[in-house]
Amino acid sequence: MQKIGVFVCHCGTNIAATVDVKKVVELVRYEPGVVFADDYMYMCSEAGQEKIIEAIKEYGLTGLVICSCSPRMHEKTFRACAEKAGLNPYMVEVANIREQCSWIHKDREEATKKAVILARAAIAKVNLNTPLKEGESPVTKRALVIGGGIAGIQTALDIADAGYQVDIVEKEPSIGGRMSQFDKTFPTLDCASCILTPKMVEVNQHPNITLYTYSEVEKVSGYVGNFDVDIRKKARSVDFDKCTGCGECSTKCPLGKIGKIPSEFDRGLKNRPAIYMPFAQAVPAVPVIDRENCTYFKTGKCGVCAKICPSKAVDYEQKDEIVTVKYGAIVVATGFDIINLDKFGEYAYNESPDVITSIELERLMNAAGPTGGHLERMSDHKQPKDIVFIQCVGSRCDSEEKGKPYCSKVCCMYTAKHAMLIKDHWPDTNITVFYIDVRTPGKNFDEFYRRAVEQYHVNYIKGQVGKVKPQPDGSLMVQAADLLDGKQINMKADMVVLAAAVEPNPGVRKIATMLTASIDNNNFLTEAHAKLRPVESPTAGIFLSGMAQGPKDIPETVSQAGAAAVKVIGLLAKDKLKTNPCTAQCDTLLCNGCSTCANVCPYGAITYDDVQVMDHGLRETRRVAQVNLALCQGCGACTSACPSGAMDLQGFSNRQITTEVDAICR
Amino acid sequence: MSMNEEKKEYRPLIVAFCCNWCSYAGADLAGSSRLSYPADVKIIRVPCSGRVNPMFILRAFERGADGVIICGCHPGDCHYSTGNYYARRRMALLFSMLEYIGVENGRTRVEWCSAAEGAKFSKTMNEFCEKIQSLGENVRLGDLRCKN
Amino acid sequence: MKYSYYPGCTLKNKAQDLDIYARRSAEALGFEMEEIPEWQCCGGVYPLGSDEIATKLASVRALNYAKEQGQDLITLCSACHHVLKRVNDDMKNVQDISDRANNYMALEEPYRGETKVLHFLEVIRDVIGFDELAKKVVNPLTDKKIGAYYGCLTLRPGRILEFDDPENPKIMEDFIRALGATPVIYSMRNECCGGYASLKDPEFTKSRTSQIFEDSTGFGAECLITACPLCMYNLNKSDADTKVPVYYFTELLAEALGVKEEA
Amino acid sequence: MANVEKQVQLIKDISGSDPYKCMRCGKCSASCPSYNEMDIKPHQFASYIIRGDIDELVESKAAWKCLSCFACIERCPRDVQPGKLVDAARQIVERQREGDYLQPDEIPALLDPETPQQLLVSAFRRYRR
Repeated sequence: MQKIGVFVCHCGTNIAATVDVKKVVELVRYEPGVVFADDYMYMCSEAGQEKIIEAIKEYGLTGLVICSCSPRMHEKTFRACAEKAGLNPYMVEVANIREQCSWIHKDREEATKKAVILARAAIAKVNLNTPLKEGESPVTKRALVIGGGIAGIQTALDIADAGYQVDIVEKEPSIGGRMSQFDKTFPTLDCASCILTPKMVEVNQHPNITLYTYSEVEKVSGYVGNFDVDIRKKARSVDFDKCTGCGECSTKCPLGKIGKIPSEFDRGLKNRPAIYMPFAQAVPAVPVIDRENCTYFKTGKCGVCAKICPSKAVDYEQKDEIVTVKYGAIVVATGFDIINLDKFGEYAYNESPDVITSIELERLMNAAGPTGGHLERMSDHKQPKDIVFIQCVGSRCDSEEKGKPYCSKVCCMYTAKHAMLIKDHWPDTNITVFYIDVRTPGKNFDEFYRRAVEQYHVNYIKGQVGKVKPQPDGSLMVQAADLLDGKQINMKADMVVLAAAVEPNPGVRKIATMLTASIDNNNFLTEAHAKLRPVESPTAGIFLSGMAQGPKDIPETVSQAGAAAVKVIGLLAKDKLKTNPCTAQCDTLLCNGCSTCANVCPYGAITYDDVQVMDHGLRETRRVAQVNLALCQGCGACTSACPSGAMDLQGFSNRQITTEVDAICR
Repeated sequence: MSMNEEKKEYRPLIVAFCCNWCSYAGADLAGSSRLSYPADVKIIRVPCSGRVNPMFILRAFERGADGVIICGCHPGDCHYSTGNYYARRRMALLFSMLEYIGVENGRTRVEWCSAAEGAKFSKTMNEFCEKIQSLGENVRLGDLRCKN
Repeated sequence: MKYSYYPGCTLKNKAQDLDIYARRSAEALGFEMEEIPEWQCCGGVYPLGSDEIATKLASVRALNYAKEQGQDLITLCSACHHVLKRVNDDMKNVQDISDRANNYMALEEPYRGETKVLHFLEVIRDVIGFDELAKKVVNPLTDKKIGAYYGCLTLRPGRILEFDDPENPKIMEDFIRALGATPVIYSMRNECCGGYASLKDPEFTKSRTSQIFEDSTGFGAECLITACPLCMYNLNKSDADTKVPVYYFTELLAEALGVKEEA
Repeated sequence: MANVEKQVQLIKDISGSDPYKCMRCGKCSASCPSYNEMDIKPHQFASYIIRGDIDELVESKAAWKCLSCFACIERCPRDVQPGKLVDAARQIVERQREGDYLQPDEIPALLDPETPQQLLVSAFRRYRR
């Protein structure tokens, strides 16, 4: 039996004005387990707490009930107070007789009656409380960043600068991601590679950063502070230590001249050899052999690259390698791509080489791109005179089969950027932008768009384009409606640029599954709280950076990357993690291993184990649920889902809640 | 206290399960905004609406409660991501079974209430009390041995 | 291979060519088309209203007949093809329409969209194959540059008709290739000819068909093929400078297979 | 007012599409072959229905100028299907009033020897009850 002390607070007159405090004390004094009851003006004050400590010592109290304000206000205070007196802090319950009683009721008798009932419920609960202890788990002081674009690079640099070890896993042969493909960045129009390349080099040279390029995460196990990750280092077919990055192999590769392999980096606007670096500033500057296309790997003949390599770095025998590394935290920065445009046949993207996506336009305008920065049509290599931009291609679609329901967020701004850059270089180009809405929230963003209209005379027309019709003379006819002027338009164009919707990198669903990180219908990773925990996944120890979490531009990505890094640093700075003691617990004698609880657990905290149990004198092996206390957040979803009643939640056990119900309904 | 009181007008007994993160905080806000609702409502704090085991509700009715309301975070706002979705589905099923055995649908309710919706909390409780008041005493599931 | 065949009103009258050449070609290609007895007109336009039941029953009857024969249902006219496929989709997927139509019909066994509706071209593509067709061609139409005119009813809505990609179809182009000719791809090929507006507003239809001829001949088309009697009529009525002959696709098929002059 | 609400509901029921989904992107108007013939344009159908200006819509030329070519239905990114909305408006006229667009006695003058049956049945279905 517990020895319970009940303390009723007046809260000045906040409680005492409506609740007869003395009467409450009198009535709860004879509740089962209560050995002491008293009231005081301000329970939370120094003197009030002193009173509690004295009573604990004098009466040997094993449980406390404080009738006062909301536990959200002072539960912590009273728990600390109990701990000071040597009592387990989880032996304290608070009956909320202010917010939920005295403040909302006027009738003194009614309020007093309710206060007594609330106190009784708390007393009944404390009778069943057990001392709980916060668990501890160690922290591996190394972070993993999945994805080597600007989001991953920034996160890794920030963590590494704080003195922690970081590994980046990037599936492409080089880091740099989407940003390395861009020409200039809005709204300041600085050159993308001028600001990105130094960061890429810094990553490569940072003593705290290890790069795994051309590598993929294969398997993840463990939990916050203690992840075990298998990384597959795909065979590069080039010896990292020997290669000097001279590029001789790429120049001599016979396939480079035949030109049948479209360059992924140049979005298929140019071809590449089978042994290649994606782009000149690639980090690391070590080529890979694309084994699917390489003649040597297909037929066993050729071998030119191995013969001419001055440092004998080409190694056809190289195999995939799997390394297992321990991490304390994982950041997902897997980025985005644009959607496939096959479903938008009306825009003739597959029919005409002069209908291109915005990202292809970035390559066409880039000095290091396939045309050396000279804007030309892919069909006849002539400079386009009339250019039409179509916004929202696949964004803001209602039907799943056609596109994405969300706004891609970056298109309005980059289209204004493209329009101005083209006008800067070739002022007599006519540019028309067909838009549904122009969305430019952000610092200096709307000014940027207005500049396109006012200074560069870019023609903005409200109305989505219906069809792009390739014409016999090689031009394109754009059929649209000007909704504000109420006219259907047929406009001739030499080039049409589509602002295709962004979508999370297709591989992210597989990664999210490995991490048990939640992901939404659009394959964006879900944050722990949309407003208050925007860079954390609900799964402890997993953090989000960049487009993987939602559409965002470079400045936003960089700020989120920094925020994710801070969260990681905050985690790695701890030697041990304190875990919430109000966790689920499985009664192995009742569990039948049905997996219902594991299916509802949002944290992947439940695993199954075969254990030996003694049941009625029989020893048998059973598959039973086990709760990983470091992962469990104490939501209790498993407890109500469990069909056999094996799962229970400490601090809010089935018996505790039932006894509260009983006390209220007495 | 109750024994020697004269028989007054019927007051219902209502149990409210509130999740710690949204609706319990909403109830606190109703309190600090002094938005009153009948004292018939007694709140039990649970970590999440997904923690509410159907057994708790049956127990409440058995012990003489006239109405039970479960409050959770709005869809998409659950502190634990998905608990309220499970609660919604579980309760829909439970309530239809309760109705089948004669506990009217009006006696049970699931409501979403955020930490900022003190007014909504108070309004909901007022409505719910009125509803239970009109339905009268719950005689269907109550265990007569529990009555005094 | 035997199919139930739904010819439709026009093929019995003004578009007999479309029908006759199809029958001869089918024989040459080795499949049989059994005309459904007592078929009723599909109505030409699919009734869009979700509460329109009576106007859908004629199609349901034909569909159910094919089901009872255990045969797929073949059509030629693009309007019939459109209406039959959409009614069939309603019977399969729209509970309300399906239930009410079945109430009217009072069939022994309710019809729930079991029949597979195929356009003649789909049979060639999916059952026979364009490779096989090419092998059976005896008079290849070499050097002919032909524009396929799809119109609207064969293609849209693509999700229900599943005939081909509604914006960039290629079934008729593949067909033209199989006959030994060169397809001409032009963007007006899936734009409306003006349809039934020609009855009250022939000038409007003429402006539409002019655009179609201008675009197709601009890309070098020497003639057009179509599967739709109404498109045929509207295109023939055109007084465009760029007008070229228009044929039913079955006529060219019969010619290539060497069965045009039979019987 | 009650009558307007009823008509709005009727249009929603007949068409099976939801005018509130429309985001006024105008892709329908951009695609419509009859755009220039119409007084109310395809991208405006939804707002007429939402506002309850049903009379204006059913009395407009738009209802009769739609060719049922389904270009707007195929391309609508929001699944509003303007073609279905205007067809529902047309149905209302045809069902409730003497609103037929085509009278039997005017037909003989419109025919020529080549007129296909398909044209007549289609026109009958679209222009008459």
